[in-house]
Amino acid sequence: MVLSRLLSHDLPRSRWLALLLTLLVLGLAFAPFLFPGVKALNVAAKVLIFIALVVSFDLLLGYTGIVSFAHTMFFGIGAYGIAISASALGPTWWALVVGAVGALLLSFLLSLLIGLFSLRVRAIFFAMITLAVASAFLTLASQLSDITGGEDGLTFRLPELLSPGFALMEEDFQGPFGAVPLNGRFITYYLLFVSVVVMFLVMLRIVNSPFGRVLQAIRENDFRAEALGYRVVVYRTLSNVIAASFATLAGCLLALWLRYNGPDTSLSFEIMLDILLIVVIGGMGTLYGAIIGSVVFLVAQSYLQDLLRWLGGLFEGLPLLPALLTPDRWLLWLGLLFVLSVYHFPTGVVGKLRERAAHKATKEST
Amino acid sequence: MRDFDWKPVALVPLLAALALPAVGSGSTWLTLTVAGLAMGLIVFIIASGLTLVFGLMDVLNFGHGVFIALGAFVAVSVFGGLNAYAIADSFWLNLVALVPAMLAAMVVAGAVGLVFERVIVRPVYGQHLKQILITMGGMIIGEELIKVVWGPGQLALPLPETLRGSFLLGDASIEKYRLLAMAVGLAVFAAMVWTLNRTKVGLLIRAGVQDREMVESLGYRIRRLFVGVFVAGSALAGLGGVMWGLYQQTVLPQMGAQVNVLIFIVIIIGGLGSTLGALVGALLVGLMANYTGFLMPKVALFSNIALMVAILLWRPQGVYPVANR
Amino acid sequence: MLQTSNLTVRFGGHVAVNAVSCGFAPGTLTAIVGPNGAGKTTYFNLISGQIKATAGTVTLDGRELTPLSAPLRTRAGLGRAFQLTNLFPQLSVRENVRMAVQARAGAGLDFFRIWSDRKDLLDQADDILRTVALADKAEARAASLPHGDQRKLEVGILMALDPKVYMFDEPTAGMSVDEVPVILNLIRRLKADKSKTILLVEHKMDVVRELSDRIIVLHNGELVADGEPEAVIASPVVQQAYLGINPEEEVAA
Amino acid sequence: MTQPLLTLEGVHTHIGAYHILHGVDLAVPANQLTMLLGRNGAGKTTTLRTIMGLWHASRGRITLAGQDITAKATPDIAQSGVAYVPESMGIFADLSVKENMLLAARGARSIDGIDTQRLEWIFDMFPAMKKFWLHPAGKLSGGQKQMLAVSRAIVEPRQLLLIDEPSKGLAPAIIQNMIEAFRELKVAQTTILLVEQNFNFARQLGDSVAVMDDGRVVHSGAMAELAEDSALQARLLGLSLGAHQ
Amino acid sequence: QANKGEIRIAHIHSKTGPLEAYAKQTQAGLMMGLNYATGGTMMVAGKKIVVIEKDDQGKPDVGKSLLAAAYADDKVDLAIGPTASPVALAMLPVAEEYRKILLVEPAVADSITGDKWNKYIFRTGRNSSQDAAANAVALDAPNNVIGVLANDNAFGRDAVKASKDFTKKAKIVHEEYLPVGTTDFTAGLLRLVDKLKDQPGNKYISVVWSGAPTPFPKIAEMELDKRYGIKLATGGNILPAMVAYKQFPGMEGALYYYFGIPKNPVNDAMVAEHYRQFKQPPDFFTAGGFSAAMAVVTALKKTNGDTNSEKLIQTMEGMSFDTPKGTMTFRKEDHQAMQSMYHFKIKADPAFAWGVPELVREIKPGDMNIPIRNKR
Ligand SMILES: Nc1ncnc2c1ncn2[C@@H]1O[C@H](COP(=O)(O)OP(=O)(O)OP(=O)(O)O)[C@@H](O)[C@H]1O
Ligand SMILES: Nc1ncnc2c1ncn2[C@@H]1O[C@H](COP(=O)(O)OP(=O)(O)OP(=O)(O)O)[C@@H](O)[C@H]1O
Ligand SMILES: [Mg+2]
Ligand SMILES: [Mg+2]
Repeated sequence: MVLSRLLSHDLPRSRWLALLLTLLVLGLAFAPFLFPGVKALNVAAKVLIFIALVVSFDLLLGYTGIVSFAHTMFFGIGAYGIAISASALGPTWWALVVGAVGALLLSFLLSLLIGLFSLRVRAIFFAMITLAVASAFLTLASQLSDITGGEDGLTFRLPELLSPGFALMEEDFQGPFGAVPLNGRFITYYLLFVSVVVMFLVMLRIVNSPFGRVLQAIRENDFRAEALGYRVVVYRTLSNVIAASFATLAGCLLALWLRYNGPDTSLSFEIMLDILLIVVIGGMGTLYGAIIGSVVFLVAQSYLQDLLRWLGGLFEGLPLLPALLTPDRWLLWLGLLFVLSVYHFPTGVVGKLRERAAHKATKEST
Repeated sequence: MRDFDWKPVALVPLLAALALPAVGSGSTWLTLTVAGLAMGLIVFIIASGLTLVFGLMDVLNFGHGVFIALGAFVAVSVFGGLNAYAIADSFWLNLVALVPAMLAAMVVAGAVGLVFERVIVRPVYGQHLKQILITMGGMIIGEELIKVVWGPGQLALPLPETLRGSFLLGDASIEKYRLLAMAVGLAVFAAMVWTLNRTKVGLLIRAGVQDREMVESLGYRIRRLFVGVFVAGSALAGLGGVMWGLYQQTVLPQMGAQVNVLIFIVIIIGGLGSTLGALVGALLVGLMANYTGFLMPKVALFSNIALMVAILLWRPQGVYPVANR
Repeated sequence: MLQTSNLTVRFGGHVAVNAVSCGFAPGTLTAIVGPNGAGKTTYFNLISGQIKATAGTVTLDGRELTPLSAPLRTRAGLGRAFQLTNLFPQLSVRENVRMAVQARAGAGLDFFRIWSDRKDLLDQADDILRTVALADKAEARAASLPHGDQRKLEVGILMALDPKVYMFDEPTAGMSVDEVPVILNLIRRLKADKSKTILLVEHKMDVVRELSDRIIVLHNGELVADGEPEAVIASPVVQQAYLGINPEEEVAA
Repeated sequence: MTQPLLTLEGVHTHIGAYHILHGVDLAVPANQLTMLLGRNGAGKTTTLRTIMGLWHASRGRITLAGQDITAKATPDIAQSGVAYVPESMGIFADLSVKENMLLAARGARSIDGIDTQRLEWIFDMFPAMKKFWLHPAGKLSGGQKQMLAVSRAIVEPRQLLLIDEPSKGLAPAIIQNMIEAFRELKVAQTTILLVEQNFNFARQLGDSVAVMDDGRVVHSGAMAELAEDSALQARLLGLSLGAHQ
Repeated sequence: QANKGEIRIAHIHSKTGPLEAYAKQTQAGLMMGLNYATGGTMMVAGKKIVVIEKDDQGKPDVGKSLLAAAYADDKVDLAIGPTASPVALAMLPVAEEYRKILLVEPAVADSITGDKWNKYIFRTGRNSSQDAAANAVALDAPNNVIGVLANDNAFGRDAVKASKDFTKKAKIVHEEYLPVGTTDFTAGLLRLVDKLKDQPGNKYISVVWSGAPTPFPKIAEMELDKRYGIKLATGGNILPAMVAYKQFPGMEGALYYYFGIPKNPVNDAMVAEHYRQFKQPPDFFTAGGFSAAMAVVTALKKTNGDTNSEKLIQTMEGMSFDTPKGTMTFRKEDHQAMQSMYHFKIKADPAFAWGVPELVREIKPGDMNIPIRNKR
C-alpha cells in the first residue's frame, strides 16, 4: 500500500516489467559494490542522470504531446549554473546552491517565455523554433567564452566532501566483486542516486495528478480540452516549465558528477537525440520507460566499441565485415539501433511488456 | 494570377534596398548582393528536395543531409575519373565533367533514396517523432557508410578550370561559379513549379498527407507516388550536394549534418511545401548572411534564426503556407 | 439570460453571421434552424468563444463575455456539444467524461493528489455514463465506438460540464432511430429543470417541433424569423428556403 | 430482380483483436439502390470499408461484376468504378472545393477536363459548391462538407457508389435535391449501396433493403415490403419507424 | 607496481567524430615511432610496451572519463593524447588526481602548458604560440601590411594575440574573426579588402583557420592578388587541405611538418616506413605521434623501464630526444617540447595534387622566443 502510494498507484502492471524494474533499481542502488571500476561507475551515474533528464522530457513528449528540441538547453543551463558558480565562487557548498538556484531561475524564465510565445503555433513549428533556439543557445554558449569557457568549457572543483581526494575510510571496502574505494566519488554517486529517486517519484506523482491527466487530454485533442474549460496555453506552458526545471536539475547533477562542463557535454543536439531514442526504447508516456531506456541505451553506447572490437576480432580476414565491425564505425551500429528500436518497439519495452500482460489477462478471463 | 500575394517576394528586393545605404559602397553592395543571391539559390537547390519531402509529404526527414553529402562525394569520384576534362581550359570540356557528375549524383542519391524510403521512412508515415528518430538513424548510418567508402577525412573538390575566378564589374567582383549556380537554381525552381502547379501531383501529395485512405479510395496509388516524390527529393538533394561541394571546394562526411538546420529554416520560412516560399526563404537567408556578415559579423551567426523568428511573427505559418498543419 | 447583441463575424468578404441580436431565457429551449451554411454553427462558435466576433457582444446574466477566451466562457457557464464529433480519441469513455467533471470541479491544477483518489469525480462520471446509456462501454477507447455512440458520448461530456447554457449542434445526426429517444429524453429532463437555457441546432423538423418552445431562423447569417414553433414553421421563409416546399426557389444566394 | 453487381458471401472482418463482421451475406442488384440499415454499431460502416478494401476480410468472398475483389488493394477497387463516401466524409481540409473535386475526377488533368454539364448538374443540386468553389474545404459548414463528399463521388460516372449516411446534417431541402439526384443516377445505370439512419429518406429511395445487426445481415428484401410492415420494423430496428416523420 | 613486465600506455584520441582523420594519423605515427624507437621489439628494459587505444569522440567529458578509467581500471603507466584542445583541457586535472603523466599530442592550446598546466603534463606537439611565432617570423618584414583572418574562438583569438606579440616590424591593420562553420566568406573578405586595399607596401591576408569549410577557395575566386596585390599567407595543414594552396603559387608561411622538408635519419625512416605501410607519404599529425613515441621511449630507456611518475618527470624535464623534426627538448619550466618550424614557399607541382611547400629556411627553437605562461 505504501509502495503503491509512493508510486502514485501507477504500478508497472506486468509481472515481468515489475521484476525488470526491481532488478535495475537494485542494480543502480548497489552499483558501486556490484560493478567496481571507474568506467562502470561512470556508466551507472550517467544512467541516473539520464533517467532524470528523460523523465522530464517524457512529461513534454509522452504526456503533453509537445516535441521540443530545446530540452538540452535547460540541461545545459543546469550544468553551466554549477560550473560557472563553482569556477567563480570556488569549491564551496554555497557556490553549488547559488549555481543551482540561478540556473533554475534562468530556466524558469526562458521556458516561460518560450511557452507563452510559441506554444500557440502548430506542433511542427514549435519543434522547429525550439530547434533553432537551442542551436542559437549552443552558439551563444561557445561565444561567451569569458563566462562559459567557450568551446573549451569549464573544469572546476567541488567541496571537499564530493571531491575524489576525500576518503570516507582509509582502506578500500573489500566487496565480493572487488575493492570499492569509499571516497568523494562514492558519496557523489549516492547523492545522485537519492536525488534521482526523489525526482522520479515527484514526477510520477505529477503525471498521475489531475493536472497530469489534463495534459494527456490536451495531447489527445487540445481543441476539445479548451472547450471543457482548460486553458491549453497555461497547461502547456506549465508542463514546459516543470520539464525545464527538472532538466535543469539533471544538468546540475551532470556537472556535479563530471566536475566539468562544456557546450558539447550538455548542449549538443546529439544528447537531444539520445533522449528521444531512450524515450522510444523505453516507451513514450510511461515514466518507467525512462529507467529501462536509459539503462539499455547507455550500456549499449558505452560498451558498443568494446563489443565491436571483440566481434571484429572474430571476423578477421573476411572481406568488408571487418571494415564495418571496427570500433571506429560504432556510430553505424548506433544508427542501426535507432532504426531497429523504432521498428521493433513501437510502444517501447514497457508498452510491449504491458501488452503481453494484458493479453494474458484477457486470455485467462475467457 | 489575380490575387497573387506579392509581399513575400517583395521582401527580397526590399532587403537588398535597405542594405544599400547601410553598406555604403555601391560596388561592395553589388558584390555582396550577387554573392547572397547566388548562395541563396544554392541553398534553395539543397533545400528544394526537402520542400517535397518535409513540406509536402510531411516527412520530418532529418536524414536529408546525407543525400547532400552523398551527391557531393559522388561528384568527387566522377571528377576524379574525368579529371582531364575538369582541368581543361574550355568551358565545354568542363561541362563534360560537370554534367555527368551532376547526373551521377542525382542517380545515386535517388537510388539510395529509394532504399531509404522503403526501409526507413515507409513504416513511419504520419508519425513525426518516429520519423525524426529513424531518419536520424538513417543519417548516422549513411554518414558512416560514406566514411567506409570514401574515408573519414575531407576531400578536395576543385572547381573546373573555366569556372574559377570572377567577372569584374568596376570594383565589384562576381564569381563565375555563382552565376552557374544561379542558372541551375532557377532551372530547378522552374521545373518544380511546373510539375507541382501544372499537374495533379502536388495536389495528390497534399491530399495524401491529410487522408491517405481517402486518396486511395479515389483510385490513386498513393504509395507509388510517395516513393516517386521521395526519390525526386533525394535526387535534388544529390544535385544540391554537387553544387554545395563545388561551392566549398571541399567535401566532408559531416557536410549534410552541417546544413540540416539551415535547410529546415528555409523550409519553415517558406511555409512548409511551397516552392516559391522556399526560394524566397533561401534568398533571404543568403542575402541576410552576406549583409550581416559584412555589417555585424557577430550577429551573422544568429541572422538565420532571427530571420526565421521575424518571419514567423509576421506570418506564423511561413510566407506561403501550403498546408494548415 | 444569455444575450447576443449585434453579433457579427466576417471571413474575408463573407459575412457568416450578420448582426444577430437575440436573448435566450433560462428554462426555455430555443431551436435554431436554417439551411446549410446559414451560420448556425458559426453562431454557436461566436457564443462559446471558438471564434472571435468581428463586432457585437455576448453577455450571460448581465456579464460581458466577449473578451473572454473559450475556456473562460466555459467556466462562466457555457457548455457546448459539437456538430462534428470531437472527443479524446485514445482515452477511455469514462476518462472522456471524467475530464469534463474534473474541469467543472476546477481540479485541473492539482499537482499533488493522485487522480484516482478523487472518488467523487469518478462516481459523477459513472453516473453520467449511465444517463447516456454508455455505462457498459466505459472502458472502451472513444475512437473505437461506432458513430452513434460517439454522439452520445459527446452529449454525455456536455452533461458532465453541467453548464447554465446548453448548446447542442445536431445531437442526433447519424444516431440510429432507437437511440434517438435516449437523447431526446435527456434534453426533456434538462428542460424540466427550468433553470437551464437550451439552444438546439437540428435539421430534423419532427424533433424540433416536439422539443422547442421557440424557433429562430438563420438565413445567410441573418436572423430572419423568431417565434412560436408552429408559426415559424409555417412562415414562407422556412417553407421555401429551408424545407424546399417550393423547389423553384434557390436555396442560397 | 436483376443480376447482382456486388455480392458478399460470408464475410468476416477483424479490426485488431476485435471480430466485427461475423459472416455478412449481401447481394446488391445492378442499377438499383440498396439501403443498408441497422442500429449504431451493427457493422454497416465496417461492411462498406471492407468492400472498399480499407479493411480486409479475414474470411469470405466479395465479388464485383463477377470479379473477385476480396484481396484487391483500395486503388484498384476504386479504379474498377467504385466511389466511396465515408462516414467521416474524408474531406481534404487544406484543399479548396475545386481541388477536392479535381482529385475526384480521375480522368481530368485539369479542371477544364471535367464534364461541364455534370458540374452544372451538381451545382444545381448543391448551390453551395459553386459559391464556395475556391474556398478551403475545411472551412465549410458541416452540411456543406457533406455535400462536397457526395459531389466528389458523383463528379464522374461510376458503376457503384458506396455512401455512408449522406443525409446527416443536411437541411430538408437539400435532402430532397439529393433524392432526386440519386434517382437520376439510377437511370444512368449506377448502382448504389447506401447506409442510412433517416428512414424517411430510405423509404423514398430504396429499391431493396438489408438490415444488419451484430455484424450480420439479419434481413434482406424489397424496401416496399419493410416500409409497410411496422412489426418487422420494430423487430429489426428496435422501433416502429412510423413514429418519426 | 601492478604491471610487472609490461609498460602500459593509453592513447586517447578522437578515433571517431570530425577529427577522425587527424587522430588516425597520430595513432599511425605513434605505433611507427614506438616500433622505430625500440628497434622493432616493442620492449624497453625488458618490459613490453602495450598501447591501449581509447576513443574520446572529440568530447571533453568522454575524454575525461576515459583518462580516469585508463589510469584506474586499465592501470596504465602514462597516457598520450588527445586530438582536440578542449578535451585536453578537461583531462589535465585527472592526471593530477591520479598522479600520472599525460603527454599531450597534438592538442595545441597555449593554456595546456600555460595557466591550466600541472606538473604531470608534457607536450610534444607544438603550441599556438610556436605556430604564431613561426608565421610571424616568416611574414615579419618592415614593408609588410597584414590583415588577419581567424576563427572566432579561443584557438583563433589566442593565435592572433600570439602573432601580434611576435610581429615587430610589419603592421597589422585589421583582425577579422569568423565563426567556425562559416559558409560564405565573401562578407568577411570584403571587410578585409576594404581595410587593406589602399595601404602602401606588401599587403597580406594572414589566415589562421582550423576546420572545414576553409576561406582559401573564396580568396582565390576573388582574385585579390590580381586586383589589389593582396597576397595570402597561412601556415601548414594536412595534405587534403593543402590542395587549395595549389592556387597560390609563391605563397609563404611557416609550417610544423611536411614530409619533404626535414632532413634527418628519423624522418627518412618514417617516410620510408609510411610509404611501405600505407603507400602514401606521412602527414602533419603522423610526425606528432612519432615524436611522442620517441619521447616516451627515450625517457623510459633513461629510467631503465621504471614508470614511477616522479622519476619520469625528473627524467623528462630538460630531456632532448630525436624526432622526425630533428631534436626536441622538453623545457624544464612548462614541459613544452621546443622544436623547429619551417618557413616555406608554395610551388604548384603537377605531380602532386596539393601545393608543394618548399623550404625557405628552418626556424630553430632559438629563433623564436616562446614565452613561459604557466605558474609553478
Ligand atoms: N473559419 C471560417 N472561414 C471561412 N468561412 C467560414 C468559416 N467558418 C464558417 N465559414 C462559412 O460560414 C458559413 C456558415 O457556416 P456554419 O458552419 O455556421 O453553417 P451552419 O449553419 O452550421 O450549416 P450546417 O447546417 O451545414 O452545419 C458557411 O458558408 C461556411 O463556409
Ligand atoms: N477502429 C475500431 N477499433 C475497434 N472497434 C471498432 C473500430 N471501429 C469500429 N469498431 C467496432 O465495430 C463495430 C461496428 O462498427 P461500425 O462503425 O461498422 O458500426 P455502424 O453500423 O456503422 O454504426 P453507426 O450507425 O453508429 O455508424 C462497433 O461495435 C464498433 O465499436
Ligand atoms: Mg452546422
Ligand atoms: Mg457507421
